[in-house]
Amino acid sequence: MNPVLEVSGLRTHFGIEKRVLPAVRGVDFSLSRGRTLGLVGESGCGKTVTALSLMRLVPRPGRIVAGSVRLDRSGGGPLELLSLPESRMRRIRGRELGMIFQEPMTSLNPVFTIGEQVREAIRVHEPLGKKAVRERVIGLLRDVNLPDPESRYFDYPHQLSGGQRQRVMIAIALACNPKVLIADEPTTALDVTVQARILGLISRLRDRYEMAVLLVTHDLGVVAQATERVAVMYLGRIVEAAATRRLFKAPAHPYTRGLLDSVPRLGEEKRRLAAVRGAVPTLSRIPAGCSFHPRCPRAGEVCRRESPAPREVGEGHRVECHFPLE
Amino acid sequence: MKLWLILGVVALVLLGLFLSVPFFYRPAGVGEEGVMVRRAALGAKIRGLDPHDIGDTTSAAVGGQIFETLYTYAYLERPYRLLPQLAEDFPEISEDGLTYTIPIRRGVYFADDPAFPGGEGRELTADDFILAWKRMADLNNRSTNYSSIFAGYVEGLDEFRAYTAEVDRVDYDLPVAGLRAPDPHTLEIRLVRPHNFLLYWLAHLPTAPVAREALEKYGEDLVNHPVGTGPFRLVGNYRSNRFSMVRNENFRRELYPDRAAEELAERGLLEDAGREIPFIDRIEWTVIEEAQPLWLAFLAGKIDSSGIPKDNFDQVITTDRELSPAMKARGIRLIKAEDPSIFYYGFNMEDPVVGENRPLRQAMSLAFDRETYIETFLNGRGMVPTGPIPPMIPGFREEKGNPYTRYDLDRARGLLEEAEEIAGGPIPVLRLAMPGTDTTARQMGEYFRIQMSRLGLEIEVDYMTWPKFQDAAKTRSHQIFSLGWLADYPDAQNFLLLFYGPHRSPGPNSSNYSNPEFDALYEEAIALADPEERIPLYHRMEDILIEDCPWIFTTYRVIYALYHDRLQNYYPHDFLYGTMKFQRVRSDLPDSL
Amino acid sequence: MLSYFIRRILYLVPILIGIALITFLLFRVVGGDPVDRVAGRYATEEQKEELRVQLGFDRPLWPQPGRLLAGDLDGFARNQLFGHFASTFTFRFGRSEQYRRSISEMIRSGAGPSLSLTVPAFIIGLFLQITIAMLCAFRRNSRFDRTVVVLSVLGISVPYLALIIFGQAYLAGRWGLFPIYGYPERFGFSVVRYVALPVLLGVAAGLGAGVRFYRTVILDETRADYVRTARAKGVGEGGVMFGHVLKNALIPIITQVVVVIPFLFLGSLLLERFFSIPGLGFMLVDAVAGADWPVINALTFVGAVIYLGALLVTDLLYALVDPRVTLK
Amino acid sequence: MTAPEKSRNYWLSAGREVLRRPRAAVSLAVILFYLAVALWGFTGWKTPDWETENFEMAYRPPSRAHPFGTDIYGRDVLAKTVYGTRVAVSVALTASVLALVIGLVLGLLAGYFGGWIDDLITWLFSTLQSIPYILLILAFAFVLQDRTFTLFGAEFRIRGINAVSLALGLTGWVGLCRLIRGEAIKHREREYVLAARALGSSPGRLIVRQILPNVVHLAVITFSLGFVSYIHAEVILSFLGLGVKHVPSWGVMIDDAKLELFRGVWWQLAAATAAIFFISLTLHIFGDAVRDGLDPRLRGERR
Repeated sequence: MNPVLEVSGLRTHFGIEKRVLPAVRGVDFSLSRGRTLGLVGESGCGKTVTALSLMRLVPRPGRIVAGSVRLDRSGGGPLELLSLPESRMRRIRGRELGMIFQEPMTSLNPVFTIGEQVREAIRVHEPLGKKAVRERVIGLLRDVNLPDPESRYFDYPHQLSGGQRQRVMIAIALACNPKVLIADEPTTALDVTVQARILGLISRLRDRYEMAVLLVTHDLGVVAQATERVAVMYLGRIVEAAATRRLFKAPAHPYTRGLLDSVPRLGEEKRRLAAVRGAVPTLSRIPAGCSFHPRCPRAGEVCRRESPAPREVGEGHRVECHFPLE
Repeated sequence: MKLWLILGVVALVLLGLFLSVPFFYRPAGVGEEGVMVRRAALGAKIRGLDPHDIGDTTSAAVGGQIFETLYTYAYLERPYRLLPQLAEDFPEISEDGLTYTIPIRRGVYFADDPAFPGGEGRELTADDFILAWKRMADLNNRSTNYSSIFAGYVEGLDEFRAYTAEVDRVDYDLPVAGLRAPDPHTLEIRLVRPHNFLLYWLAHLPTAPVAREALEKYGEDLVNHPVGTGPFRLVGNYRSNRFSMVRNENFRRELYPDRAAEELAERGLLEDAGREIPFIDRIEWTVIEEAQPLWLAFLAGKIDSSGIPKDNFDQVITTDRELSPAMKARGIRLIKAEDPSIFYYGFNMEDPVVGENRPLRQAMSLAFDRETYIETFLNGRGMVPTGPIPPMIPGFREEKGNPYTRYDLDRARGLLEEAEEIAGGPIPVLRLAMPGTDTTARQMGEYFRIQMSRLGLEIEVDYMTWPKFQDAAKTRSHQIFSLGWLADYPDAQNFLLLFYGPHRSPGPNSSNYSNPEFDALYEEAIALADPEERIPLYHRMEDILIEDCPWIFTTYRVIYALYHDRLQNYYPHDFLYGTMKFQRVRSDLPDSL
Repeated sequence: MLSYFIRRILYLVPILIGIALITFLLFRVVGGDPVDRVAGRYATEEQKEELRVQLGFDRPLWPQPGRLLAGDLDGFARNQLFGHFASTFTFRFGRSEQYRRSISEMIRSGAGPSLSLTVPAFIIGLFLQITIAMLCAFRRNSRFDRTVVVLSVLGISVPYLALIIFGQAYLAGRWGLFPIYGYPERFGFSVVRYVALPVLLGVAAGLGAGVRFYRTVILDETRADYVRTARAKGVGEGGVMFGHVLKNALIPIITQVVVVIPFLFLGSLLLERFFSIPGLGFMLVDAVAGADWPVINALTFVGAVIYLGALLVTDLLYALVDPRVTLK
Repeated sequence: MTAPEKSRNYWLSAGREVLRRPRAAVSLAVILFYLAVALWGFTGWKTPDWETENFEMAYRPPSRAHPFGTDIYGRDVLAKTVYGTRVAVSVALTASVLALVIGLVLGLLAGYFGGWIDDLITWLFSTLQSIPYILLILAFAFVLQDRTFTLFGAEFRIRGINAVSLALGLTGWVGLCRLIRGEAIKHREREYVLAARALGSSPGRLIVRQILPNVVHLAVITFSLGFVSYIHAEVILSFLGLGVKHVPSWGVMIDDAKLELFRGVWWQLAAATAAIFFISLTLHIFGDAVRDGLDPRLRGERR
């Protein structure tokens, strides 16, 4: 299957005055049509920066310093997004790549109506008549299951609930039928019941619009429910990537193991909760060697000196560890 | 977004408009074709144009073009001479000097005003004077002029004044025994005691007549609606910073004088002799309170005449006190004239420290460096004074000299030792009150402090607003204060009255000087009808004051007036304000610049 | 909506009382007996007493609770505080001590010239400040932005008075580009000529502070999440700044603008003084120099009332700009 | 339970954060220089002599003997500028401290206690705030100038410099008070305060130990910006004749320049303008740095 989006060697740094904080340190993955890739990790591991890097929306003082993001085009060869001029990149955003953000409460502009905001997403890319746009907006709002879309059209964001707002955000992201949907923690700020419904909606729309989805989350439950593949990030690198089932069944990286262990499960009340000891180091003090070694129960001498090379431990199962779990 | 666009367009249009001003702005103003416009500037706001209340020179400069008095001064003659104006002739004075019968000129009309039936000004009558003077006496009007002009002289007027304090509504029809009009063109004034200066006062602007119709129409607002008999009348609101006057169509036929002092005749001031006045069609007044803008406006030819700000003096006047060639080339002319004025630091003679210590006052007078003062603040436009009688006033003694107005620090120190003996110890810190809080007042106060510190005296200067200063004078709470006095009329009595005991605060004697010998001489002098006979008495009084030092006399001012040569028949007059009717603006001469 | 405004106005009542109380404390209690000033130099004690009665200064300063207890309502009401309230709230400020002119009339005649100076200065200033601030936010951290930031800090640090003195002496005086002073007798196009230099100086003086303030406001706004959303839609920088950011930034902008409104009416003390523009600022300076207490008192109260009025207008504007605000 | 009090470490690191910027360090140095000059003026030890006049030397342009030239009495303009520093700093300092104390105390009281105390204080500052600032200062300065008060049997005379400081201080506290009140209300409901209250701390102790440290940074920022505005206000009041008169101040010097400039005497204006310009500039830069340093959210975000 041809990947729609291929990311390799992506590096994004934050430079504050003379210090450089490497938030993303060489990330490779690819997204395929009709599939969802989950990107998990603790907060601060670089998931969101990775997602924003794909859109080239990294806020200052962040900067993409290396790597490539190739977007597959139906006709012609793949398009290298990172070297596009800003004006062309703008035409990619929203049309080819849609994005949903974590905070539905603040991600909508409070002073415009829902309708205006969805409409704008269409009108920046497609010169359509007023009426046609309107019909499409209402269609989109119906697609995301927003009740009573005709009247909601004229509502302001503050008149909607959190779940409804996230639906509107999805409608905006899908407005131009993008190939790739990047969802950055789309359900974190929502109630559990709403979460499930939004995730279901994303899956259904993915199938209907034949999109590739990148689902960024810290919640393994969400990953298990909504993805086919998972990539685990730690300190700006993907330390392990595998099909979701395989990863949950047989994690190879001690960090993944720790993450999985920390999820409480029914009937296993004796399991230790804080499975990963210690805290995530700050970006300004990334340990030498394997960056996980200070927290790793299996760390040996080599881990302190050398950073591990990626290795395959099974079909489509890649891990960066000197001593992977069996 | 749309709003933003509108704002942007408006802002840019305005900005463009303002930025383009330098391109269409022509500094020199040009008058309209065939209309003779006099452009005059005022250095201060007009306090008000209700005749009885005119006390400041600014209001007088404007009011003088609108209002007229019974008598006036010959414009071009020096020494100054009185002439009848609204009066047909000089008064007939009874033997005892108590009854004045004044014939009122016929054919004098008030300027047109909506107050009159049909809007047309009516003829002036004797009653208009009586009304005006009753208003001056009315306490509710709080006139500052009454006490110096009429108080204690006119039969029944003081009683009328007392009556106005009693009632809510003053009835101006109430008769006053001393003010009668036997017929519309005769005014009779009866005095309780002889008043040898009455004619001068009747040439003083506050005694101008008031039309009853105007009073009835405007009431308290009369102050904003000056209705007079003079050569010009106001159009628009004089409270704004620019306003104009136009020729009063009702003005009687009057001719340009044919007599002048020799020096003035030489300046060509008699060229228009015998021609009908006024020449000017319109006067445009501008109020510019800051000295610099006023000066720049004059240089730019936007106003016709001006003084010289001290900070520009060197730019205009050469070291030999003549106009610089550059200024002459611009068509600017200079008039230098002595001025009947005296500037001084007064002592409050009731103050225990300075009042009872003559050597102290003498020492301070000696320690004040007048030459430097005149140089620093007046660019040399002043004379070291002799005493209270200034130049231009009969009795002025140029050669007399004053032993205490020389700068002599050694002698001053000697006197200070004497003074400390009298005081029984060192002199405490002295307080100087300056009337004003502006830059110049501050610099002058500072100067006094510096001078006295050289003598070894410490001075604390209080800068106060004019009203506050007056309050302090009235309550006799000053210790030392700075003031000046400009003559109201050409008689030394106008200066010496400032030292007369009964005139102490709240009267005009702000020093509260009281000396029985002086008072006796004063009373003797003012009772003399012949001005010449008074002069020896004045000199004796002046000698007393020189020795007693109730004031530190600092300077007699010398006027340096500039004008553009298109302005003609212009010459300053010390007592006469309504001089614009004589002036003329030549349009064939280009604006300077 | 209506009930909202009624409530807002009722809320203003204690503040209005507070203002009248402050002017009373300042000008009557601390300031002392005005009769000495009003009566003039030659008034006798009796006349002053007369005047004191006439103007109500013979009454006690404060209400006497004893009278109220004794049931003497009239006596309770007869005091200077209540008198001051009565004349202040009915805008009867009396006459100027300096000019004996009705103060209400003076204020009415001064408002026009003041507005003709301040309104253009305000409009131009606001437009330039916000536009420059937008450009800065648009290209933040660029050389342009850094230059503007530095220049605006430099601009704020120049004393206003020095700027005016310099502008008048050189732009008008030495180089003759503008009239040096003055104001036409009647309102007309020639006003432009006379207010040009003062307006430009006023704009120049306010530019630094304004740009700095609005730049911060707009930068804060550009960090908001909805901006990221808009960018993710593919909206260009221009659309983001003018379409999204500006409309949201209007709320802090309005707050800032309203603070300025009273000054539009009150004019500019220094500019009016230097350029001889007969507005309210000029009037105030003149009143201070002439110790004209009633005028200062009146301007203080009128200024405060205009400010409060402007606050009401702000609420209205908020509701117009921000859909989250409803006037209930 | 311990309060999340800003520890010494916090202040140290904030200070280090601020001073790490060369701009801020230089600014601080300049500000300290001004303070030192002012302080030097108070000691009177070998201060430049501004009082000796020399009428022969009036209005001399800058020269070696008089780097900033001389004034109308031939006095050294540099010495006047130095003396002016003392006046400016003492006016601004007195006014700032007065405003700070009033604003802090009233703001904390209103915020902490709420109820009628809050109502009263809110009413007071709302009232003062609704009078346009310049009018308020003017009215206070006008009424206070040259006034004598009898307090506890002693007579106090308010003149020139004191009237200005007092007027500025009495009107300048409003903004800070409002700010502090808002913060205090927020902190009042925080767990650590509630806990301390549950442990029986007295309100006074609570305010001083728990709430005050959390609002001090606001006071610091207001202080540095207020300082600048008071220096500028002094100039304007001097121009209006309500300011300092007996001694040189920058405002008086600029006021003098109003007339002098036209005779080409620019140095007094230049000296005073430069003096104001640099203190004002450095206070602004330093104030910004302090705000950035004390507000970690903003660290590194700009510039």
